[in-house]
Parts: sequence; structure tokens; C-alpha cells
Amino acid sequence: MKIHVYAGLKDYFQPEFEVESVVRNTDELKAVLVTINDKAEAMLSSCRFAVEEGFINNEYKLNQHDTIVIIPPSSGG
Amino acid sequence: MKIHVYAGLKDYFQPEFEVESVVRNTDELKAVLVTINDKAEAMLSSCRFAVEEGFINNEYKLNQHDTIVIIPPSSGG
Amino acid sequence: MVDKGGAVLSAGPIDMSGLLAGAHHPGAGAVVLFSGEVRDSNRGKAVAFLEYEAYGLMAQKVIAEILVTAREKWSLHIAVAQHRTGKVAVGDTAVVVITASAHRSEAYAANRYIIDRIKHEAPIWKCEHYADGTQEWGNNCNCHSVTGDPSRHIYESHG
Amino acid sequence: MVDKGGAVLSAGPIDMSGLLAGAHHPGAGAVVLFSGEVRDSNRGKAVAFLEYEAYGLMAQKVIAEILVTAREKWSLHIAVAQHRTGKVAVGDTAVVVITASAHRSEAYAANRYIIDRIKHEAPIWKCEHYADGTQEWGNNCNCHSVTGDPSRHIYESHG
Repeated sequence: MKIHVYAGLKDYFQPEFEVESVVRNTDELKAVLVTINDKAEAMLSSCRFAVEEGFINNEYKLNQHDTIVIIPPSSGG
Repeated sequence: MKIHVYAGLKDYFQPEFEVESVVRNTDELKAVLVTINDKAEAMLSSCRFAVEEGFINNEYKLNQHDTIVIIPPSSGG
Repeated sequence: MVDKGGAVLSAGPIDMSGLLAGAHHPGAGAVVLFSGEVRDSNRGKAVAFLEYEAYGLMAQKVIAEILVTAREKWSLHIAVAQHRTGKVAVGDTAVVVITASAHRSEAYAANRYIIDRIKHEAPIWKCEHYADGTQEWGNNCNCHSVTGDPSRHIYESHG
Repeated sequence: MVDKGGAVLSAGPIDMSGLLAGAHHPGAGAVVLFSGEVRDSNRGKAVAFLEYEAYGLMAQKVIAEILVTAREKWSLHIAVAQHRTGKVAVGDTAVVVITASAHRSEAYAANRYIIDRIKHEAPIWKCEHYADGTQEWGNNCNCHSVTGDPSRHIYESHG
């Protein structure tokens, strides 16, 4: 599963990387990401997730071939 | 006493004219103006008055040498 | 403090880009511009153009006071306004208000305050010239019918 | 209906005068422009410049949806927005929103709605670069700390 992260999340992860574990939803993905870098836990709890330019929530069933974009809180303007 | 009127009041009065009667305040002036053209009565009740670029109310003692500007409701913008 | 934005009345087209370009301030995170423009119809009748008459000296004084009040009330970095006189074509700007402040709430609120007060209080009048050749003096402010005093106004947006 | 204002993201300076010149409509009596500009200080520290990062495809989609929603909600004639990406100098415009409607209440309300939603929802982030060489990612939206959900936002100006 490909992961893209933006902005402040790049302090904790590479901008793009792969997760090999099987994760079925965003909660499971967050749990895996925290095992990679536990300092990211607080920020991850404030992030939104997107697949194919659409926001997803925890109900969305992740596919191992999906590219997941992790979106920290907006700070535009 | 010189009188200047603007906008819709020019449908009832000349833009500039003289009032010879002795008037001591704006209520008395309005009464005189209605004798000149009674159709102006309703509009006059909605007007503000000014002397030397300052708004005045009925407490202001008019002087026979004053120039009184009569200001219909604003419709700028 | 007197507004440094220059003339508040303009007999020719308003240079909106110029006014906006001059309205930057290093401490201002928010700039709000309002442009009041001439619509192509009014009360269902096609408008040919508008003509604005102003009691110039007093309009300047009234608008300058409004700008100073707004500047103080919202700690604005910039508050400028300019109103047209004479003929204004459909689609053209009749009045512009620009405000700038550290944060956006103040710039929006002050901008609205300024245009509302200008429309109610500045001795400026519009004459609507319709496509059918008729004309009619605008009579926007009729607050006196509620307040009983031509000097007391009611505003939609602020107390 | 898709906004006809063109690109909502811009890697170079925003042409504010051009956008404003294009924002006239014969049925619009009111045009409101908001410009969000880079301040010279933030949290008491001197700012050198900002750098905006965007998740471009999604930012475009989010902003386009916000503009369509505003246009319908307030019957706007015009609703355009443009946000910078990359480095933006102090005093320069980071984001502009222009709304036009028959009367002014709608143009103001819609304008505020659009900028508030863009700031909370569009996947765009600013990195503050300070004069002392330090840098910090902005974290403006922390609605989730109240709503418990990163997708649910609280707005100052509308429900």
C-alpha cells in the first residue's frame, strides 16, 4: 500500500513510502504508522485520509493497491 | 436667508433661493417652505439640515445671514 | 488621524486597481474590498445609467469621519473609500471601500460598517435614468419613517 | 455549474487586478474581494516569507466544491478563488476570494463563507519561515480537538 504524506507529517515520515502490513481501514493504518514513528500519534489523530482525491473515513475498506494520502489539518490562507 | 436644496427637493424648489421671512429654527423654516410648495411637505419631514457643513437640529438658532442646506435622505452607493 | 487615501469623491472613473495596490500593509493579513456597481435593472425597469449628485464638502466630511471611526473601532491599518459623482454607466463602480487589518473578521466587519454608513449618511444621491427615458431620484434611506428622526439610522449589520 | 474563474491554485503571483477586472456582471450591484496577505510577524516572531504546499488535485476539487456551494446558497453571479503555492513574500497575497451578487449582504456573507471553508478544509499548508532561520508548519485548523473528527469544522461566521 502506497502512502503519501504532506506538510508537518514529513517531519515524521518520508513523503512517500510503502506499508507492507495488511490494513483494512484507516484506524488500522494509523496503528501501523505509529509503530513506524510513535511521535506521529498526536498529529495522525488530527489528519484526514484520502483515496483517489476523495476523503475517506474509517468505514472505507482499504485495498492493498490503494494509494492513501494523509492530510494534516489545513493551514491555507 | 439663503437656501440650497439637493436631489429630489429640486422637483419642488429652485436649487438656490432666498427666504425673506424671519425663521428662528428648522421647524419654522419647514413651515415657510411648505407655504412655497405644499407638495414638498412629506419630503421635508425626512430631510436633514446643515449650516456651514455641519448638521443642525431644531435647537440651532438660525441667523438671517445663514445659508441653510437642506439634505434629503441619502441614496449613495 | 486623517485618512491618507486621498479624495473620497471622484468625478471620473474610480481607479480600483490603483486603490487596491496601495492598500497593502506589512501588519495586515486581511484586505477586504467592496465595490458598489450599477446594475442593469432596478425595480424591474432597464437602467440606462445613474447620475450621482453630492453635497461635496459635507460628503467629504461625513465620509472622513466614518473612516476615522472605523479605523479606531477595529484597529485597522487601512481604511479608504471613494464615491463617484456624475454619470456612471451600468457595470461601473459607484463606490469602493477598502479595509485592511491583522485578521479577517475586523476587515470584513469594518468594511460593511463603512459602506452601510456611507449609504445612509453621506449627502450623496443617485438619480436612476431608465432605458425608457424616465428618471427617478433614489430614496434608499428611509430610516426616519421608523426612528422619527432623519438623523437616526438603522443598520442591517451592526447596532 | 463549474466556476469559470480559471485555476484555483497559482504557483506565481496572483493577478488580483485581472481577477477583479473580470468580476463584473450587469446584474451584480455588489462585488466583495478578500485578499489574505502575508504579515511581517507571527506569534511575535519576524517572518521572512511563507511557503505553501498543496495537495493540488484535491485542493482544486475542494475549492471548486466550496465555490459551487456558495454560488447556489447565495445566488451569486460570480464566485472565484485563487490560492498561492510555493514561496510568498511578506505583503504579498496568499489567497484571494471574489464574490458578486445583486445586493451586498450576500456578497459579504458568501465571501466570508468561502475563505473560512478554504482555510479549514482545502488541503493546503503553510510553512512559516522566520527571520531567525527557524521554520514551522502552520496548524490553523484544530477543530478536531473540539469536534473529535478531523472532517468536522467550526466556523466563526456561519453554522
